[in-house]
Amino acid sequence: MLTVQLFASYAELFGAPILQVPFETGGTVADLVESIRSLPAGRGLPASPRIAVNRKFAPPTQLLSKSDEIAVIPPVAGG
Amino acid sequence: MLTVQLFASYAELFGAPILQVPFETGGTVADLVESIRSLPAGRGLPASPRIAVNRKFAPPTQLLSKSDEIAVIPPVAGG
Amino acid sequence: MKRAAVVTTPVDPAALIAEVQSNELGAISVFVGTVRDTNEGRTVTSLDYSAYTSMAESELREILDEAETRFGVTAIAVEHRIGPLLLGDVGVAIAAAHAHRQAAIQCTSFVIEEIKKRVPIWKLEHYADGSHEWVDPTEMKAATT
Amino acid sequence: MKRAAVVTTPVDPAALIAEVQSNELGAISVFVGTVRDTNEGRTVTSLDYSAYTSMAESELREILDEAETRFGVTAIAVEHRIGPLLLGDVGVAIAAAHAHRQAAIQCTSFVIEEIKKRVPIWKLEHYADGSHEWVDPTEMKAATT
Repeated sequence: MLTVQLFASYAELFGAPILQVPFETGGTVADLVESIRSLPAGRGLPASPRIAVNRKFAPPTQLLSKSDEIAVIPPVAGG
Repeated sequence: MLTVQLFASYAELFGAPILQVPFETGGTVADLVESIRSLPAGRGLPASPRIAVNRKFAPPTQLLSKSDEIAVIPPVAGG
Repeated sequence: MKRAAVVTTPVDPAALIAEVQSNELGAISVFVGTVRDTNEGRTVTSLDYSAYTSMAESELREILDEAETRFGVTAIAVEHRIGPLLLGDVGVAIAAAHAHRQAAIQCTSFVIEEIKKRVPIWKLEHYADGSHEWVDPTEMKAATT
Repeated sequence: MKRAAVVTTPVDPAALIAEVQSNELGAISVFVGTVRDTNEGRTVTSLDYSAYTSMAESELREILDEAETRFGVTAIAVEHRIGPLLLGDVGVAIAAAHAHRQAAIQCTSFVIEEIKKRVPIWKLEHYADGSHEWVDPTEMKAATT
């Protein structure tokens, strides 16, 4: 399993600030997004939400490992 | 005569903050500049110094009258 | 000095100006973002900023590094406040000092634009009608501030 | 509110920010010019600004009117100090508030550029070697601040 942080509207959508998502070795950011969108609340996400890995935005092709710090980033509205 | 205010480097050049310059009715800004530049210290001025009439920059063709507030404006350096 | 922080206490633009100022640098450009009373035609009464704080500070630092590369600005400070804010409160302040005024101004403009694009901070607006909403700038008809 | 003044007392950027700020306007852009310790390679120890004050204030007001026409900025304050200034002292400060950040930033940039072109204020620099000189930006090799 991967631990995924949620924030703001996405935390409200899933009713929790953290998700545990099934994960197979060799999986990518795109695979993770697919897993999250297959959850009951996942349809509320856009098709390609921004994913941060170890506090940096990650492309869909990036490989994930269990030790990564992973977050789904809603549209930002700072400033 | 016209009363002409001088500032900063131009006041230093002429050694005074005010000049009295000969003036004929119908004279323009360009005529005034010529009169000032014909004074002993006047050669230290650029060929076309900026002239303010009644607190606004004036073109060389502008007619002058004795009641005008006239000043020769050195290169500005505010800000 | 370059400093980026996400804070929970009031942001003081004057303190940021003092922080970047030095006798070598004659031009200081500052941007201050405050809480507005309307957004998209709705009356705002207060808001809550939240952040993925560790990443937000990391992104802010990266933006300042990019600003240094682009504009040569080495004296710059930015603070973004999170938590509950009232109308008129300062949400973000940026101060950049440089020998040349246009470098300072363009740097500040760059930093606020980048913050709006990629620093993970979110805004929950509370409206006069009792409702609230997470602001999604990608859905807005026009940029507001 | 639009306000332009030539003053003989210290300029406080924070006071200008407070003056233009309101709950309707979320973006405030500020420019602060301070006294640098070098100019064109010479060590500056202090300076004196002098002005044709009545015309300077009139030109400043005209610049603010033009800024309103160009950028729609109605909340703007500018102060230029004259008299003796020490290193680090604020010589000029501009604060402009607007609903949109780029309007505020471009307005501030416009105002400082126009001040440099046409507001009758002059700078007498005192150097470490005991000499002094009226600064003539039209003769300088490059813009400095």
